[in-house]
Amino acid sequence: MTDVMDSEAVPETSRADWQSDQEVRWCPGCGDYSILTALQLLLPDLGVRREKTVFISGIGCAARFPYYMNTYGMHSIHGRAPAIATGLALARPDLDIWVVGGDGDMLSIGGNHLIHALRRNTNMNILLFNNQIYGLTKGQFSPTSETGKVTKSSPVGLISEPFNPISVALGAEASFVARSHDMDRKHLQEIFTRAHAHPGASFVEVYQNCNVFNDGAFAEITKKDARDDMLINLIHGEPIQFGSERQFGIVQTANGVEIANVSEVGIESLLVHDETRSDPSTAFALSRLAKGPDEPTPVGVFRAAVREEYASAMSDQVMGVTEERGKGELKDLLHSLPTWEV
Amino acid sequence: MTDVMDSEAVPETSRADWQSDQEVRWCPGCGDYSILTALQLLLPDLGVRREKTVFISGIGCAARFPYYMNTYGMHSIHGRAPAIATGLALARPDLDIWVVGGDGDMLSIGGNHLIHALRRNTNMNILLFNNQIYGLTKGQFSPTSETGKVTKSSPVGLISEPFNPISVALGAEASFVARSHDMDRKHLQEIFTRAHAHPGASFVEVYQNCNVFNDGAFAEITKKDARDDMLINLIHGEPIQFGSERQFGIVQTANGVEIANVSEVGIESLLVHDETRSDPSTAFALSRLAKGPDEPTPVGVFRAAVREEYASAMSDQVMGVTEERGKGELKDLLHSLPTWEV
Amino acid sequence: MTDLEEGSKVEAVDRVIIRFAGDSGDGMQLTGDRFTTASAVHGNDLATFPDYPAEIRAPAGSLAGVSAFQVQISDHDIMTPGDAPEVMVAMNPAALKSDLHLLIPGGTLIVNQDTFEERNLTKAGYDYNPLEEGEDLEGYRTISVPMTSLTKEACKDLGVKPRDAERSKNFFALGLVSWMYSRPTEPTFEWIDERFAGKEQIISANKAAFSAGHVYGESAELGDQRVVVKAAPLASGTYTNINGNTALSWGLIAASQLSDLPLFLGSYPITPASDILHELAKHKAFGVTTFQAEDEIAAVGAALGASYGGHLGITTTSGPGIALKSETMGLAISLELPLVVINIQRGGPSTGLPTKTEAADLLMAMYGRHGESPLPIVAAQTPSECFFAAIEACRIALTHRTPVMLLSDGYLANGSEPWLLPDVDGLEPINVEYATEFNHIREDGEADYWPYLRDEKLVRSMAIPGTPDLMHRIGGIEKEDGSGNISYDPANHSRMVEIRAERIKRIDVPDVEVVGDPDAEVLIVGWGSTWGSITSALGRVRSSGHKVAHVHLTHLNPFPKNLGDVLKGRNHILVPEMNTGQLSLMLRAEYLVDAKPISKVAGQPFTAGELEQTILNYVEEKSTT
Amino acid sequence: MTDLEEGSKVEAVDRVIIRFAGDSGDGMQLTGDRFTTASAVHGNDLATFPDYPAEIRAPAGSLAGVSAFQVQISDHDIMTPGDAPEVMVAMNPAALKSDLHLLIPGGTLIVNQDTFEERNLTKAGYDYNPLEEGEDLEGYRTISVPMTSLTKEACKDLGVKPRDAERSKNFFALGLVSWMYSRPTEPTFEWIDERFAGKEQIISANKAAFSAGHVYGESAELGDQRVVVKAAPLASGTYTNINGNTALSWGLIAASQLSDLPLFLGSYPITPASDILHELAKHKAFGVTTFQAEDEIAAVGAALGASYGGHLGITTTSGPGIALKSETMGLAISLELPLVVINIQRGGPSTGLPTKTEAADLLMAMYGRHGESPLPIVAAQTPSECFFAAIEACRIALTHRTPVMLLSDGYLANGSEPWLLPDVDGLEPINVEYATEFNHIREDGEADYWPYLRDEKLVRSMAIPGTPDLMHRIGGIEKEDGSGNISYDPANHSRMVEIRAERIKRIDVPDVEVVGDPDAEVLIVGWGSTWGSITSALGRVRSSGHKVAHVHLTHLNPFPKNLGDVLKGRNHILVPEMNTGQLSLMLRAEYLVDAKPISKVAGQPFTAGELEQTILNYVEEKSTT
Ligand SMILES: Cc1ncc(C[n+]2csc(CCOP(=O)(O)OP(=O)(O)O)c2C)c(N)n1
Ligand SMILES: Cc1ncc(C[n+]2csc(CCOP(=O)(O)OP(=O)(O)O)c2C)c(N)n1
Ligand code: SF4
Ligand code: SF4
Ligand SMILES: [Mg+2]
Ligand SMILES: [Mg+2]
Repeated sequence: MTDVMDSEAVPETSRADWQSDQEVRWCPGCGDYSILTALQLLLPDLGVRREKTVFISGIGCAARFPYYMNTYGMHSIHGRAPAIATGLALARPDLDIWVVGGDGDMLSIGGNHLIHALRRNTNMNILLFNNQIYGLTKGQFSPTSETGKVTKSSPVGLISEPFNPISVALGAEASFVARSHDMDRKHLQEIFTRAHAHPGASFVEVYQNCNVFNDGAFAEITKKDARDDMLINLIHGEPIQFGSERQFGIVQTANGVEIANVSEVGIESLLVHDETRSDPSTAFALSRLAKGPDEPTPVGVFRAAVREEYASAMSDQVMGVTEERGKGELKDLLHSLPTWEV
Repeated sequence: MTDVMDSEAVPETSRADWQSDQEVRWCPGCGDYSILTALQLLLPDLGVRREKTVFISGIGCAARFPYYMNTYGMHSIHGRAPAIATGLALARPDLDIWVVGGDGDMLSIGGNHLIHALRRNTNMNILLFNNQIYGLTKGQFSPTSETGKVTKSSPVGLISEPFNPISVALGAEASFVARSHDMDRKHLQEIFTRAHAHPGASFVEVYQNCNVFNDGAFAEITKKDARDDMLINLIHGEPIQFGSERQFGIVQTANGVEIANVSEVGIESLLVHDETRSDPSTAFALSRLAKGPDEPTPVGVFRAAVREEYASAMSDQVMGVTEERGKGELKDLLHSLPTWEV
Repeated sequence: MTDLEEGSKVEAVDRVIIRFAGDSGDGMQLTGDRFTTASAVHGNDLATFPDYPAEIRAPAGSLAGVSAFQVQISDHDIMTPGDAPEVMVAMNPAALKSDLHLLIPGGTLIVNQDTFEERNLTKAGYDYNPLEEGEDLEGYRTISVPMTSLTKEACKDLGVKPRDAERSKNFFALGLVSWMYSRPTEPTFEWIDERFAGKEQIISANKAAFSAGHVYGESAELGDQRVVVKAAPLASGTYTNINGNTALSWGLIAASQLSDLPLFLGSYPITPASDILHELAKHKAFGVTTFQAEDEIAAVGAALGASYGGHLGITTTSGPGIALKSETMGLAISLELPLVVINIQRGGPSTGLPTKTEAADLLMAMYGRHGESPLPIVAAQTPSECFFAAIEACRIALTHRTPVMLLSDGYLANGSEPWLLPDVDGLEPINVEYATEFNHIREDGEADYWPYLRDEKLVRSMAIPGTPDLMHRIGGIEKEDGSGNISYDPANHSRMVEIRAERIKRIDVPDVEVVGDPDAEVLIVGWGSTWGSITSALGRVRSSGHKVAHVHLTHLNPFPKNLGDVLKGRNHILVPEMNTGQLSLMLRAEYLVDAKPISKVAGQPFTAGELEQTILNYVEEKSTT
Repeated sequence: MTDLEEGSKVEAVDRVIIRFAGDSGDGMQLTGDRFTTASAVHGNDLATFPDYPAEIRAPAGSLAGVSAFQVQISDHDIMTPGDAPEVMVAMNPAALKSDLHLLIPGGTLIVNQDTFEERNLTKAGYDYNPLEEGEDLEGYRTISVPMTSLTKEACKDLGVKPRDAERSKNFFALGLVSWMYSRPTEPTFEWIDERFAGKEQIISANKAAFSAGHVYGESAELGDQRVVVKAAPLASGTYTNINGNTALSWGLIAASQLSDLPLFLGSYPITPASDILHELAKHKAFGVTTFQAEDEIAAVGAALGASYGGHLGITTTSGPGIALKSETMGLAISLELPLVVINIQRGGPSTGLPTKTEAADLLMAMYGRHGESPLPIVAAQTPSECFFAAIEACRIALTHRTPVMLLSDGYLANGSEPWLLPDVDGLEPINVEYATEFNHIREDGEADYWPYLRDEKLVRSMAIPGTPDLMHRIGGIEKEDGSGNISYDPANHSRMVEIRAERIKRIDVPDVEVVGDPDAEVLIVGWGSTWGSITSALGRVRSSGHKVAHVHLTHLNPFPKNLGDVLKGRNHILVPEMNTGQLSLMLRAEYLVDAKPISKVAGQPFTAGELEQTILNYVEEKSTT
């Protein structure tokens, strides 16, 4: 797909250029709005073309996202967005593909496509809006809902333990794994920028408030005055520290990683964050720090490691064979088995 | 399901009692035979009843397993065994349920059911026979096939990186995770015994040779004279050491874990294996030691942590509500909304 | 009933259709529901039709956000929520814009006048105020009421914040309509107390708003609007007002009790089926296990696993979920295990119209699996009949060891009607027998268990795990009849295909009954939720002097044995369906009769009126040509 | 051709059916294949039928492990691999036991006598040696040859280990049969050189074994067995011997070239479809991308994603995979995107008979999705015609922007026949046009792009991602015709349902041709792979003096326009199908004709003989009653 326009400068755009003419239909106060705004405000700065940008989603409140973007978009079926995006990415390595879905869409029905997309490392930015509930179907528990939760489908309290989406992604070989939340536009934009820049599959978990069916699920860690103490900002190359006085830090133990008082352990014994480690073990350990969004929780980029991107490797193979053998000729193909004349 | 027989002593059985009358139809030399034998020889010692034992499988060579066991069994459809087993386990907590399948069955088409079964921690023993290939469909790559592999469906070499089944399981919150291989009956039996004893979902990866389509995939680590140097036996409570002279050991680093010379680092700095850690991070780090079965590879129990078992928690809930409210009466139910008389 | 007597100018009507329309946030479903219950308790026959959007809460005031609830109440037996409303409550401009066209000419329109200000008008796409300009309201009796301000006013001394008070405006509307139809006040007050228990402010605000509405009716000289719909002469007994999904859930619990098997539901949420999951999850005291699976495939898989273990395995979903379950249904057919698959149909294809009704999954139910894989199909016909349809589906599944498809739809699921509660002791038990003994002698003389030995109905023997000695293996590969061992033998496969077809044919299904004018030239054949509309329509067609016969199918596979005879030789068979002709196709193929579909695929049920018209047109055209 | 002349006692026959049967490890498929190619190159017409078990390699010597290959070669045009073999090679007792009943009375049986020792006999279930005792072989001409020892003997000076030498015994059999049928030696030697390149020992062993078999024929005075089947008077041109899956794969590549769109295959392995994935994976030089997905849902999803991006998106599978893909097919129908879904049918239901043939997925193709979701169906009729069927399916998908179902089956997939290679320059291009410009003017006068504006065939406009300015969103919720925006409007939904039906009806499909005796009372209607057997059978029925007409359907939806006329008024319509009557059902429903199925659901194709008999019986009964 060569495109004359590719050589031309990317036209300047504003937020409005990225807004479609469709009325946004989320509940007033839904966290989805802030994520949409963050992205629409960011895209003009990413140096990308609207016509080269595609949003693919499954079904759910979050999955309505593509309708609101003035780009190409497909609102597909529940759970299948990563699979459809994979085909598109393989066919069209020239496109910028974003996959958006909820915790039910991506981790319940779509869990398998998600982990395989991450394993293959096909170029796409996967945004999982985690509100720990099924929004669109009006309030059943999801695979990220906390144990004990009372919902329409768990009236006596949920029994099972939730997935930790970051752990799932890392267990599935994801090369880029990050977390942000809907209350901090700047942080969202930083993470989206990084996800977009990463070659391969980028996975971003966004804590998103569903004010109708699960209001305040993340308030303890995302409300302004709690953030210093409850959000652990992962910064590449720096010792991992948090707290209003940066009084807490992360140290490694035989069990994984743990919170310590900096004054007790000394800053030099803190774990220095390195996103690029080829071994995902430490990133995984960091993902286990918080059992849920009521404990100090790491946000930022857990992992950004270099792995071969699948779509380009695939097209390299196609081109490699073509170069080696020459462009296929249908006539030769038909004569490639033993033939005889009559 | 109360059963008079439960109170009676479990009758003594021999291997033959566990063998069905069906002819075993694997290729001569297939690793599946040794796993079958190991289990049939072991079961008489587990103190279980044949009629309380159920094998559920999907489709694939491995999935033929149930036919050969003189127990209850279902050979279901591709990828779905963990889902079917979950329903059976919830309905019948009195049964001993084993799920058997191949790497394609459980990690490709069935990946989602597997990770959710592990997350929920429903009581069943999941045996994944990993031969890194699709056997029954005659030799396509699987999600555990190594990068570069030439197969019928990757004639120019496989592009993607494989899953590490142990990492996937740990990322999915599995409470019991272990690995063994088809060349060591005793080890297999130890691991099966442990998996069986574990309350909750036990996940066992068994390296299994497919001598027709992927012969020798594990030979470098499983052949008798290589084992000392290539298999790292995880033993609870002991420093992790291997090598014919036990000259190598595992140490923790900021990246995860690493192999070191015991003489260089000293035995006291070796990581002491603890299966029971509630944090799966160190088990995960151990799963990353070997990129594939051509490097020193840990075998044994990576993790055996206590988590609530799903089926019993579910039936507790049912019984709890019943106790609280009294056994439901249909008539009362029909009168539970506002009624009026005519 | 005291309210009733005091009024003097009260006119009695035989029925009325009322539609409450407002923003998703306005609580119209609650209002409608409450009015329905009050009418039910009053003794009316009634039928309801909630009509709401796919969004949880689209932007306030937008057309997409309009949520409506229609109810017909009557003093006689009725089958539908009525065609066009005679009274409509429009809580905002969007509701007026989207639903006004439904109101009959001359109908009464009650609007919340406070909401007709610029922002809301614009959102609804008006560039003028229809209450003041334009011709929109011509021909209707419009009652403009400042509901918001009157509600605030009523609440002002209660210490409720004005924004919260505003939320009670639907109770104002309810109060007003309740006054108009002489509904008693107390039941609603009691209900408010119960529903909002612990939230004193809300209780008092809602009551104040309700009373204000009631008073408004009295004082605003709306006396000429006041009518009464007398109680319907229904059979005597205890009634409850029930919707289809609740009735269906209760039917499943009843089947579990009747068969003495624990109920296991494997499900994955989907509109409009989710409420069955919610309802069953509440009833653990009946030994019910509800399992919300990771997806539909796991849901049906788990239900099948539970069935295999001797439970009553059920799975509930809607169209997209059926697609995903079809491979496992095929397995259940091959295994010959009981399983009830419930499809609450909605508008398709694909995601389609998730909150709207349709009945276009019949052919998928019949043919939507690979290979020759027949299964029985049962369809519910009214909200309350969902109870019996559920029992019937479970009965067939359990006694014939087969997956059964039970079809309902969005209209039945959410629509409600008064239900004369059945005597539970009169329900027929479901006898399920599992094998406990050897049933076969091997060549070597040893006793043995064969899972595919059959009875005269071709139902196979079934031993559940845990049964001593009867260990055996089953699977989805073709198996030898009798032993159940894997078999690639051509003749065996051929026989098994025949057996699987024949064993479904041998299921006993009640004969159809021809109602109306049995010998009429024109026969209407219906199935599913169209029963109500068809019955109403035919009543009118017949009272206008035409003869028509009517049969309704509750069993779509196998067909009732007498159906062929009923159809034979009829030249005029019409089949109203909420699809493009699926039952017609089945009838044509099976009986070679020229069954003609009357199709409606608009996300809405048939109205009796449109059916009446179509049938009348047909009857008249037929007689002129 | 030199071999031919030297022989003198060579008798000429017009055709012969040979069956090679042995253990899965014996290489029977290879042997059969090789013999086929030699015959093809010799100029015979032919047809093959590989018949192998579901296990990779069941226990050596067991009945379950028998693998067979049947081929008919002839000096005239034939359509099937023949009914009953006249010559059978049985490499071990199990092969004899399982396949002997197929051999015609008086047929020639060639057995590898070395394998008839106790262990193998027991495994095959013999408690005696049929070569020496019993009556099993009565009525056949049995040639017992110690193939294993003769092969070892022939290899003994080659330095090959005896166990390895033994593996060449199939080449001994091939050599013997090649001698019997006067097949040239050189092509086989060349092929051995190529196939086993680099493995010198194997090459020399195989050649030695082949020669030993050849020589055995000469020296063992089997002269009277030697026959020749002359070249068939086929149309002149270049031929290749091809099976259905290969032809289908090549057809897909051709469609990609003809449409100038890159081919994208999303697939998940499954018997008997996997070989298409394997074949296409080899042809990257044609710009082909093959993606083995994690499951069938992802496979079809990826193909749809690629289609959306402007590629030719294809997905291949068999029955169980179709079940899983049906939700995504529904999405493709709603999105109106091109997609080719290929179903290589096998025995069902459920896992069924994975390596056996059946054609019981037609109704699933028609109706196996929720909601009203029609799609076109194309069916292949012979192995080589799979090439054209693939092009046709792609043409419809691309030019009508719709998912298309292409039906083949296990019999076509693995069976082969000589194929007169078409002139590739004569293939018609497939014109696909994507939108590049605005196509609509908004109310405010601005130009705009509407993805659901349609042409006269109701095909919608399609702009692919990357096209400047035409950004738009599509989805599976019901959409407004024209703009494509989400719409819950009842009238719009109704219209969209109609459009989706009508746009499939408007697809141009070639008229059916009535062959045989067009005016005959009895009409045979066929579809799919039954074409060969039907044609052969009808040839015989007609030559026995009866009149029959025949039409064959390659398009099952929409039906050819003239089909109704062809069927009208016929009282005797018979439909041979490898199912219980699926096309019959469609014809009955559509045309109200009394089409009667002739069913075979045994995992095996119809033989011409059984069809001939059934039709003769019918014809004769009809005339007597
Ligand atoms: C195959 C299928 N199953 C179920 C549904 C119903 N459904 C729609 S969205 C949804 C889950 C919504 O939860 P989530 O993905 O977390 O998104 P949210 O609404 O919370 O943003 C479900 C179960 C469907 N549309 N399709
Ligand atoms: C739905 C479905 N898709 C595909 C198949 C075909 N199939 C059967 S087994 C198998 C994979 C076998 O590989 P694995 O699970 O690794 O088992 P193995 O044979 O190697 O033991 C596949 C793709 C099927 N039977 N059903
Ligand atoms: S239901 Fe929750 S997630 Fe969905 S739009 Fe409303 S607030 Fe947002
Ligand atoms: S194909 Fe491989 S895995 Fe399957 S039975 Fe043969 S050796 Fe075993
Ligand atoms: Mg959610
Ligand atoms: Mg495998």
